[in-house]
This record gives sequence, structure tokens and C-alpha cells, in this order.
Amino acid sequence: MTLQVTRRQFFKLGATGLATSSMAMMGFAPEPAVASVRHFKLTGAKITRSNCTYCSVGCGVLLYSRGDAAINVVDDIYHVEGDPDHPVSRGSLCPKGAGLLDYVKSDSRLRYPQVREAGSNEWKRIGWDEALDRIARHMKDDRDANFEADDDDGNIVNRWTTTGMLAASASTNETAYLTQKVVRSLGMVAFDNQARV
Amino acid sequence: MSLAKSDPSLQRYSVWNRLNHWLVAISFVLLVLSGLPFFHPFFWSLTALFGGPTMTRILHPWIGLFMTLMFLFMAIAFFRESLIRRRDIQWLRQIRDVLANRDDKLPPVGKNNAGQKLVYWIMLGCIALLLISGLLIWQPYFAGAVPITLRRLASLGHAGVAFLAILTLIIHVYSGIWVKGSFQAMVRGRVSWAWARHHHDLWYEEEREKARKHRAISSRHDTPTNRQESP
Amino acid sequence: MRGDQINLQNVIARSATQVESPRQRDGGVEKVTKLIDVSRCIGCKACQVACAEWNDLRDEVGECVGEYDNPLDLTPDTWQVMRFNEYEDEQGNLEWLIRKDNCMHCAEPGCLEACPAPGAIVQYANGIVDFNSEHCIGCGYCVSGCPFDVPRISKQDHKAYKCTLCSDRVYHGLEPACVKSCPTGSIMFGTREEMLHLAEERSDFLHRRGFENAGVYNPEGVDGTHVIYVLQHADKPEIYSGLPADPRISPLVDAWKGVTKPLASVAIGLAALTGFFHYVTAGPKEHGEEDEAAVREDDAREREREERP
Amino acid sequence: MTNHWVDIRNADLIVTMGGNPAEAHPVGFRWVMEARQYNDARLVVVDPRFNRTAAVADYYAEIRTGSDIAFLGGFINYLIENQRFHREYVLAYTDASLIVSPEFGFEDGLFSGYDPDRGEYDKASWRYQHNADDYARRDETLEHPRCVFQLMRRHYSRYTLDVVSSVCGTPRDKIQRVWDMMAETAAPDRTMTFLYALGWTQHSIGSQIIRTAAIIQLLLGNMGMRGGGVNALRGHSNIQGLTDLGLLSNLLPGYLKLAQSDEQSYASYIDDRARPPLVEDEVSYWRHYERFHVSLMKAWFGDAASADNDWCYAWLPKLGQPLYDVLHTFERMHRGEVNGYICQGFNPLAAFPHKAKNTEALSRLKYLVVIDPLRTETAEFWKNHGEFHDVDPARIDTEVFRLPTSCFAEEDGTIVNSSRWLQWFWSAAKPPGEARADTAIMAGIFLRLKRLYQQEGGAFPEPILNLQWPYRYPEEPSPDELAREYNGWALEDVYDEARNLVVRAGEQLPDFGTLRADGSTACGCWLFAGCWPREGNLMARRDNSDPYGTGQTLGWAWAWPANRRILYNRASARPDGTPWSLRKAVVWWNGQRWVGNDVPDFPVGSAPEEGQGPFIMNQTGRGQIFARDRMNEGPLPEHYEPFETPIASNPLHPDNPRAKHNPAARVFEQDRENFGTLEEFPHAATSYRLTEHFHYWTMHNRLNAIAQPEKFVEIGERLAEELGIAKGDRVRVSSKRGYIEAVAVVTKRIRPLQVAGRTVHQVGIPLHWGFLGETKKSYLTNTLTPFVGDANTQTPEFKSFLVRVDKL
Repeated sequence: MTLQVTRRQFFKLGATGLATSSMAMMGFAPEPAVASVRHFKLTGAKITRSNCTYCSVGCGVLLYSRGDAAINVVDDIYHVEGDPDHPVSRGSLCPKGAGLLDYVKSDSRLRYPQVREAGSNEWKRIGWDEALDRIARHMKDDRDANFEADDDDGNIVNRWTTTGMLAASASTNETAYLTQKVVRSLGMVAFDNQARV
Repeated sequence: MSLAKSDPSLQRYSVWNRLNHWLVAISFVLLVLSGLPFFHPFFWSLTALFGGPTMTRILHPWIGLFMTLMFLFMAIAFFRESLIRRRDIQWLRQIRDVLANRDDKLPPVGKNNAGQKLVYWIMLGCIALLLISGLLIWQPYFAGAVPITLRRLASLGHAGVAFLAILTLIIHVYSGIWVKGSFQAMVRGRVSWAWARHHHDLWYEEEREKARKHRAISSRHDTPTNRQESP
Repeated sequence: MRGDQINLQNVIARSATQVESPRQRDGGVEKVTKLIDVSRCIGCKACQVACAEWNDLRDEVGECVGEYDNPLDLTPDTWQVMRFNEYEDEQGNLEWLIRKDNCMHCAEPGCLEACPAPGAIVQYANGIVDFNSEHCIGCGYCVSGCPFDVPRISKQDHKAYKCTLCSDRVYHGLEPACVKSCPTGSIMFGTREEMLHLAEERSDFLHRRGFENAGVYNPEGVDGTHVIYVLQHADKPEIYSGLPADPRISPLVDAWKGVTKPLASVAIGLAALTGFFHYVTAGPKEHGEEDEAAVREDDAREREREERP
Repeated sequence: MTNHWVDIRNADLIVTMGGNPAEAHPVGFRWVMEARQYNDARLVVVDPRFNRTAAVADYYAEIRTGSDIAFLGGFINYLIENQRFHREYVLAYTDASLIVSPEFGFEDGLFSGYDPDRGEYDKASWRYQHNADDYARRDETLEHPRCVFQLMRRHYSRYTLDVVSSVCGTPRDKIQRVWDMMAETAAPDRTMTFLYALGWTQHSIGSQIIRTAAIIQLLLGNMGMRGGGVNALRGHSNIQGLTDLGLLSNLLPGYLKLAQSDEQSYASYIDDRARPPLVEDEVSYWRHYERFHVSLMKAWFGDAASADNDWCYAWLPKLGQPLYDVLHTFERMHRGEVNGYICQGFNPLAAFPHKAKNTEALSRLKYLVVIDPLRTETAEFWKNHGEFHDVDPARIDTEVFRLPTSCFAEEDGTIVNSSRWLQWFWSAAKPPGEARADTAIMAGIFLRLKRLYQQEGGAFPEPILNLQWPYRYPEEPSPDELAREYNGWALEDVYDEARNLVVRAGEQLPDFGTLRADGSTACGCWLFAGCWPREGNLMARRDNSDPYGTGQTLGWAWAWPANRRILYNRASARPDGTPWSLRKAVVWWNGQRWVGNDVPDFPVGSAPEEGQGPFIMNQTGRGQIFARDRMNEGPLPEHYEPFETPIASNPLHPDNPRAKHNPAARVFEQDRENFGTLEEFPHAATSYRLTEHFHYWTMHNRLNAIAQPEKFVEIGERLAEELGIAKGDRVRVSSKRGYIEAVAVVTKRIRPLQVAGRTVHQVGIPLHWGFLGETKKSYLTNTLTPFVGDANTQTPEFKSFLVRVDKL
């Protein structure tokens, strides 16, 4: 058949004639369809360049936040997407990276220092000073009590083995460097990071 | 006094019949008005009558259920007199005479003529189908659980059957207007003996017979005085 | 595709609307298309998460039913899912076929054809088929209309939802969220022309890698789609978790929504008119004097009979 | 990574083994896909499971977990027997021609010098023969029976195709096919890259698997080449950085090492590490060890560190153990020898093997400090979480502090990705509530301790009191201050040999070449020197231009060392200084100096005629096939069975029980009892990541919880059939150490293997999900894993252990 009529045209043939006239007659024309159905959510957002800190690809991410860092505003991150300039990720992200917003906003984020007293079954909120004072006191007491200046063979060893530390796998080099510096100044040796797991 | 007086003295529809009929009629009209917008955008503005498109979508099925129920009562009430007889076939054969008002040529007619009976049966069928297909595409309750092909079939069926029902309605309403006295019959429930004899001669005979028997029974206790006034 | 602004003049088709949509500017707008190269998909679900994040959707946390798929199906809160299928060919070679399932943005959208609500579904000049919830009445006709079983009706607000191809992003010259996130370049986005060209390249590549039946999925039955697949086995789309071989708008939907309705509408009008003209010509049906007379005779006859002792 | 992510696209063959990049590094994996599409590269996957990477691979071969050395060793044998290795490269750039001391030997699975009682080797015999000038003897013909090449040939001659097939369970034809594809890359213009991750490291023989891969890349001439290298994809975002900065029990920043107790003399400490060349005129860059060390001490202790006090050598702790790694520490904790523990963004309860033991260990602490942005299982180890974690808080006396920290989005700083790029990022918002940056928390703890020592005195306070703290706001050292410190600055004017002024006092150091051992420079991490020179913060650079189309993007961020993107890139050119192939060219000799599309990893003025080797950190200047004394279980990799193996004996040494498992692995007695037997636990299990999740973090994210909501284990169809398990059934997976319950994913993607005449079923156990967060509550996978580690790194053997699967 030579006459090409698509389904919709066919549908219209039957309808349009009747409809157009009658609509006009009934004085009712189609109300305008809203153009872009949703408001564009990035308009006016502050964009911050960052890096995903899950795996070691180190993808570039853009953090979109409300507020322009003016003094009277507390910025609020509300969208995360890939940084197209990044030579490795070129804007793409994996399911973890694409979900970063829910990590930043997770209900499981901790908001204030807490302590669980010996034998207790609950967390107790405390202030930073109390927390840090108590921790420092614990550390000093343990160090003073168990510091090894020398070993049985008379070697000077100046080590502290009874308190240990695990360093983060996602913390910055700056944090890591400061941690290393502090830990070694205390003579701590039971010190490790997540390289193995 | 005489039955010939053309004042409607003959009971055709009881109060209950009439109420029932008009409840069905009104809900049917509402259904048409609320259904047409989904039938074709041409009728979209009708949704305004029901408080907007979404409300129309919500109301239509409920009105439908109500009408179905009402219709059920009516169907039971009118069942016997709607059974098709041989003479009805003959009547239908002569539908030309009917339309041309050559009533003298027509075969005898009982309480309902073949046309009325057809309306009864067509509506009965349509409403049954509308109910079933309607349930199958009812959002948000049942549609979700219905296989897609069946839903498509039901949508199509609902529309088609509704179309048939609407045509039937138009004929039914027109007949009411066309046949003088029948509209009044459904409003006030009474017709004149003459009207009955013209349109439903068999029924007229039945009713006359009833009336005679009635008088016979009552005459035994009649006093001369009141006998004087009886025919 | 910068400049594909979707504005009032870019709505080329509109549900339940018989008047012509503005067409004057069609020429100025490029059709866009999303290409999904299944042979490059690792099923990481980045697109799925990016979609939910961009569109502010948070579905229920489901459960594992013994496969990688999750969520298991499209929902009003999940506009795309990855469908995994472990496929073993005749020689017993194993392939893990993973398909991103979402709205295909048909050139000829069944949903739009079925929708009774004016403007609830629109098709933009760039090819995107979008739901406008503001106008949606929740009748679910779009579900019956869709050949790919995509739209979902919300239990919450009883409105229909589906992938919008990020019309809001495209409007602002960006690519859809899923496209941007895709780590392996399995999902690509561009003008229809570009994407069809790239699709050919990709399937040629697959031919070179020994997939004789590799090809592009761009079904004619719906006049082509604005989401197209590159398949290693284009001859058997069903093995990709039931991708329809020849999708088209169901004839039932056509019959229901097609030409029949206007005709029926006319028929109803005509029926009414016919009645009127019949009345005018044949006149009303009423009983005459003769009936009165007959009744009187009957009265008389009966009276005699009754008065005979 | 010796190379980098984008460079993968330059490869002709990509072999993923001991890694599943599509799953764990999807975005980096993009470059594999690009290589396939635009470099006509092939992707080969060798893995126990047909995984997400295999889904898009050109070829897949199944293998039994933990048998990789056999597979790769067999390939070495194949290369040598068929003369398919890159002879010119091997001769010029490896130690193949060096002659090994006559005392060295290998017999019945054990190398010379083994001490069965201590389970250790005396490595004295693992060395080269030296000539009069104390340089290693060589035989350029490679014929000398004691030369490294011949020793290697003999060592791997046992790894025949049949042996390999029976050890790995891989069908012969598949092994042959993979070997052929790999061998093709011995051509000078073709390269192969190995992409691996914890699938290689988390074995009791992990380090040796990787060594085998390195040997192969040397034999194929793929080191220092574009699209070549041995590429550790690495697990966490900044594990590279933390390792570079030496946050390990025995390290200091820049891979400097802490001394053992018996190393009392500073001079000998330096001499043992400032390694002189073993071959004439080689660079042997570690000979500058003292420059790095002294500069570090100056950065930490300032004026207190002087030549007179050996730069505070005595202030550094001395190790009584080779390592105080996590296994060792938790063992001591379990014995009650540890009182306090600090977890900074780390969740050991879930992360270390044998959860039950970890729980007991933590319960014996006096105090535990958890510094984390999220709720972690570790912080709540004392809380009863029903069947998933059944403890009685009343009986746990550990005092637990939980300190909230900022996350990446709320701080400035750098992380080092596996390409060795230090990338600076910026904070976008404030942390929630009262949360603080880790730096502020460390400062807070330290300054309080310092104050206490000032007020009360106490044990050896000097290092604490003298620790340099030159920060504008002492309570909150800023990231840029710390970055400038690890880059380092000059304390006095620094001159080169020709007395030219190189750096003025107070200026940032331009590179580690300007470091001095006389105390005139301070540098927190020599390896990072040059990241923040006088010009400013190079880590924050964002120029992604790639003028040569090689993907090096030298202007993006900053890579250690000295912004070099491909390590050993001198090896990309022939000994005469011309590239092996223009396709693969990285650097070349232009007549005066080394130039190219990357920063030469070589002295730029060293002419080819001088014949210096490309591996400038090695004493030989060459790639080490023979590891000498660097590895604890021997100079040449040998296959040993996992500590929980699904077969009765090591097929290579069936009659020597000592050679069944890694003879040098450190196992604590009590843990030996916790190894399951083949009879009790017949199924080989391996644990791994899924792409939808990251360890135990993303289960706190709704979006990721939706994508993969509940714990499951993967079981092959055949095994499932045998056990009557259907897809979606709940199963119990038990090991000697405990059990978990999860949903069964029954799959075609795991097939039974024929190993040493026995059918071995493998079970896959993702490590994700726990009893906190948005996902369905679940058991922790490490309930099952064995408490044993690699002999060198002590990395736990998470990848091969025994379990039993039961239907519930």
C-alpha cells in the first residue's frame, strides 16, 4: 500500500475534525502544558570540588549545597554528582559514589561525643572537654604504668605497647601525618591501618 | 360513573417502582456525564460537574455500584412482565407500523411491548458487563492486580458496552416522550383506561377483568343506596 | 544538545488533546536519544542510584530473593532497575546478561495515546515523553497503553510515575543522571542521529568480537524509541529478561482509543437527532376518541350483564 | 599501582586476577572498557567466580581460590621452556644474569635456612655471589647454573600444565589459552597489565602471589611500559597515603623503618638501610636514607634533634616484634595485655577475622576510643544485638568513648588514589552537630597529654614535650599547614655539590633531591617532597590537559614520587635510550637528557652509555626476580596451600607436611586449634565486596540499602542441587569459628572444580551488612574467617577458608 498513515494520524483523522470545532464551540482550549515538569534543582547552588573517599580510584565529585557560604548561612549539601573535569572519572560515579548524599546525610552520623560507662547498657552524651580530658587521663595513666624504657637485654626501647591505635582508611594525608607524629611521640607501636583489610 | 373518563384512574407503576426507576435513571445519567470525559476528550469539560477530573475518576465507579444495585431491584420487579412472548416477535416484525403510528395493524400487546422488554434485557446485559469490566479497571483498588491484556480488554469492553447502553437510553427516553402518557405513567404511576386499551390492549383486558371481579365481590355487601352509584 | 529548551512551543504531542500542538519550532530542536550498550554493562546500578538521588526518590528497602536484582521491579519510587540473567547458549557458554530497564520514550507512546487527561502526558520536540503529575488523574490508562509495562501508579497519591529521561536536566543542557553516572560508558546520550551512528559502531565492534547477531534494538512497532539498546544477541531480545521482540501498542488499546470513539460520539449525537426528526415527521403516538368510545361500550356491556337478575 | 588508572587504556591485554575491578572499582574499570573499544585490547578474567568483570570480559577461566602462584608459576615455566620471554629486556633490566650464592638451595618445598621450631628462615644464604669489589657476579649468557635465570627455570620446571591444572582446578585448554594470550605481550610493542586487589593480598601467601606477577611482567618486558605494570587497585580511598605516611607498626613516613630493639646504634641503623649499589655505578637511591630520616626528625623534634643526640634516635620506639600488626595486637588484647585502644574511622569488630575472638578481646580493654563519622559495630560491641551479636553488657567493663568526626565533604585535604596521585579537595559544609575534624581531635588529645606531662611529669616525657607544634591554632592544625610540613622546608640555605644555592632558609623544598642529612632541612615525608614547593599547592592543580594523548595529565594534582605517573619508565626505552616501540614510548634519551610524556623516573642526565639500570630504588638497578632477603618465605615464590584447604596435601610436596602451608606464616598456637578440617567443612569459601556497598559504611545509606538490602551467599547450581537448596532459601554457613545465616543466591556462575582428583565446590560470601544501619540486620562475615596472615604483611587470609553449607 502506498498511502502511509501512522496510527496516530489515523486516530486523529477520526477525531480532530469533530474535536477541534466542538472544542472551540464549547469555548475550551487546552491549558498550556507546564514546560519542564520539574523545577531545576541545581539553580543557584554552591558547587564545591571534592573527592570520593570510598575506594582508591579517587573520583572527582561536585558537592552542591544550599547557601553561598555567606556568614549568616549554614550550608547544606543536597546533591552530589561526578566532576566531568576529573581525568579518571570524567563525571561518572559508581553506585556508592552516586549515593554519597545519603552517606553525608545518614541518620547514623554521630553528632556529639558520647561515653558508655563500664558495665552500662547505654550511651551517655558528654561534652568535648570531658571526653578528651578523660581519654587523655586514661592514656597517661596507662603509659606511665606500662611504658618500657628498656627491655630485658638492657636495650633502650622507649616503647608503649599497652595502648594501640588503628588509623582510618579514608582520612586525609594531613590527618594521617598528624596522627603518625602524635602516636610515635608517645612511643606507641601497636599501630596499624586498614591497608590489610 | 364510567371508566371511559380519560382521567388516569388505572394504576400502572407502584410508588416503589417509580422511585426505583428514577434512582436508576438519575445515577445512569450521572454515569454518562462522568464517563463521557474518559470516553473522549471532547466531553472533558463535563468533569467540572463533579468537582474536577480526579474527583470524577473517583466518583464514577461508586455511582456505578449504586446504580447496579438499584437496577437489580428493578430487574427483579419487572422480570415476569419482561419475558419475551411469541406475539412480541410479531410486534417487532411490524416495527415499521409502530414507528409510523399504524397501531391498529399491530398485534395485541401486554403490560409491556416488545420494545420495552428489549430495553429491559439490553440494560440488564450492559450493566452486568459494565460492572465486571469496571471492576477490572478500577484504580486504585483492583486494576493493579489484573493482567495487562485483561485490563486492556476490559477498558475496551467498558467503553463499547457503555456506548450501547447510552444508545438504548436515548431510544428509551425518546419513546417516553413520543408515546404520550407514558412519561406521566412513570411520574404519577397512573394511566387512563383508554391509554391502556390503545397501547397495551391485553393488559387493558386483564385490568378490566380484575376490576369486574372486584366489583362482583364488593356488590354482595352493597346496600341499594351505594349500588346506585356503581356502574 | 544545549539549546533543546523544552518550552511551550516544544510540546509536540499532548494526551487527550485533539488540536494540533505547536510545530513551528520543531526544526530548531534536535531529537535526543539514550543508548544502552548491554555488552558494556557491569550491572553496578550506579545509574539506578543516580536516578533516585537526582529525582529525590527513596524506595522501600526490600529483601534479597536469591538474585542480584534489587529493587526487583519498577515502582513509583524506582524508575529504572537492572535485570540480571545468567544465559547459557547451546554450547554451554555462560553469559551474564544485564539490562537496564526503564521507560523507552517511544516515538509513538502508548501511554500518551491511552491517557484521557489533557496534558497529563506530553511529548517534547526532543522526543522525551514526560508525565505531568499535576494533570494526572490516576486512572491507570497509561499502564494499559504502554507496550513495555513501565508506568507505575503510586499508592500514596494515586498518580502515575516513570522515568522522565531527566527532562529537567536536558532542559538545562545536561545529560540524564543515569547517563552521567555510568562508569563503563555503557549508557550514552546525544542527538538521535549521533546515537544511532554510535550504536552501529558498537554493534560492529561486537561483530568483530564474534557476536554475529549483535545489533541495535530500536523497535519499529512504536516508530522507534528514544532509548535504544545495543544487544550481543539482537536476534533474541527475550533473553534479556524479557525484552519484547516486537513491541507495539496493543490492538485492543487502538480499538479502544482509536477511531472508534469519535465515531461513537457522533453516533450518540445522531441517535438523539433521529429521535427528534422522527417526532417531527411521524408525530407523537397517542390514543384517540375511538379508544374512549370503546371503553364506554365496554362499560355499558358490563353494566347490562351485571344488572340482569 | 606502578602505572595509573587512565594508563590502563594503553594496554593490549588486561588480566584481572585476584581482583574484580568492575565490582570494586567500577569507575577505574572504565579504562579497561576504553582499551577494549579503542585499543583493541582483550580482557581476561581468572577468578573463582564468573563475576561482574567476567560479564564483560573476552575470556574467563575459573580457578580455585589461593592457587594463583601455581597458575602464574606455570606460566613462567611456559615462557622459559618455549623461549617466549622478552630476552633483551630480561638481560638488561633484570637480575636474571646475577649469580646466587652456592649456599642457597630449595628442597622439598623449603628453601635453605629453615628453622622448623621457630617457623622462620635464616636468610643468610639468600644472596648473590660477590666479586672482589663486592659487586654481584654476572653471567650475560644466562647459562651459569647458579644464575638467577637458571635457578628460576629449575624452580618452575615443576609447574607443568598438568600440575597447574590439578592444583588450580582450571581446565587445561583454558590455562593454555590464557598463557598464550599473555605470552603474546612479550613483543616489544605489546603490553599486558595485571589488575589485582585484595584477591591476591588476602592470602597466607599473598605477597608472593604478587611477586610472581612482578616476575612475569619482567620476563615479558612490561614494567615501566605504557599499559603495563603490576597494578594494585587498592581497597580504601587513602590506604595508599596512609601506607606512604607509614601508619603501620614498623614504619615511619616514606617507608622509613622503625628500628628493632637490638639496633641500639644509630650509625648501624642507617648503614643497614642506606643500601649501597650491588652492581657498579647503579643509583640505588635508598643510599640517601639518612637524608630522609634526619629531615623527618627535624620536622618532628626541631632543635631538639641534633647530630649530638643522633637526631633523637633514642626517642623513637624500638620494636620487640617484627610487627605489631592488628592480628598480633588483637591476640595480645585477647590475652589481656592491652588496656587501651583507639579506632580512628575503623571498624575492627567487623573488619578483622574471627569476630568472636575480637569481641572477647575488646571486652578485656579498659578503655576504647572510637573516632568515626558513623555508628560502628565496634563502638557498640558491648551492646546486645540479639542473634547477630549476643553479648551481656553487664559483664563488659570496657569504657567506650565515641567521638563524632567530619566526613570528606566537610573538610579540606588530600587523599592518595591508587595512581599515587595526591588530590586536594575542599570542604562544602560544616559537620553535623558538634562533630569535629580528626586533626582537631588528635590535637585535643595530644595537647591535653602534653599539659598533663608538663604538670605531673611521668614516663619519658621528652618526645611529647619537644614535639614540634608550629600551628597557627594549636587546637586545630590546618590541612595546609600539615601539607606544607610533610612537603618540608629548608631550615638553613641549602647548596648542591657545586655550592650553588638550591633553596633558601625557610623556603618550601622543591623535591627530595634537596634533602640533607646535616639537619638543614625538615621534611615530614620525603616521598611527598615537591607536592607543596615554593610555587604553592601542586596537589590542588586541575589542569587535565593531555598533550601527548597518553593519559598522563601531568598537570592534574601531583603524583609521588616527583610527579612521575609511570614508575620505572626508563624501562620503556631500550638500553640505547630509544623507545621499545613508538606506541609505548614514555621517556627517551634526546642526546642530552631524558625527555618524554612523563617525568623520567631516572636521573635525567644519565646517558644510556653509563648503563644505569631503570629500577633506581634497587641496589642492582634491576628488577628483582630473586628477592634476596626481602621476603620471609623465600626469594622465589612457591605455591603453598591455604591454611584451610579443600585438599588433603600440597600437590607439589605431598610428602612434606611442613611445606603444605606457608612455612613462614605466623600462627598463634590457640588459633591453630581454630582451623577447620576438610572432613568437617568440605566447601572452599572466599569473601569479597559487592559494587553496591562499601564495607560496613554504605549500609547506613538508604540509597545503597535499596540497591542491595540483605545479606546473601553465592552457591553454585551443582552444590545447591546436592544440598537441596533453592534460590532464595535461607542457609547456614558454618566454619570452625562460628556460623552465619543468609539468603542463598544459586548461580550458574560458580562451577565445581576438579582439584587433585577431587571435586571442590566454592562458596562466595560477600563481606557486607551488619547489625546497624538501613539494610536488613545480618551476621558479620568475619564470624567465619580464620585468624592467620601473610608471612610478610600479616594480611589475614580472608580469601580462602573452609565452610559447610546447610539448608535451614
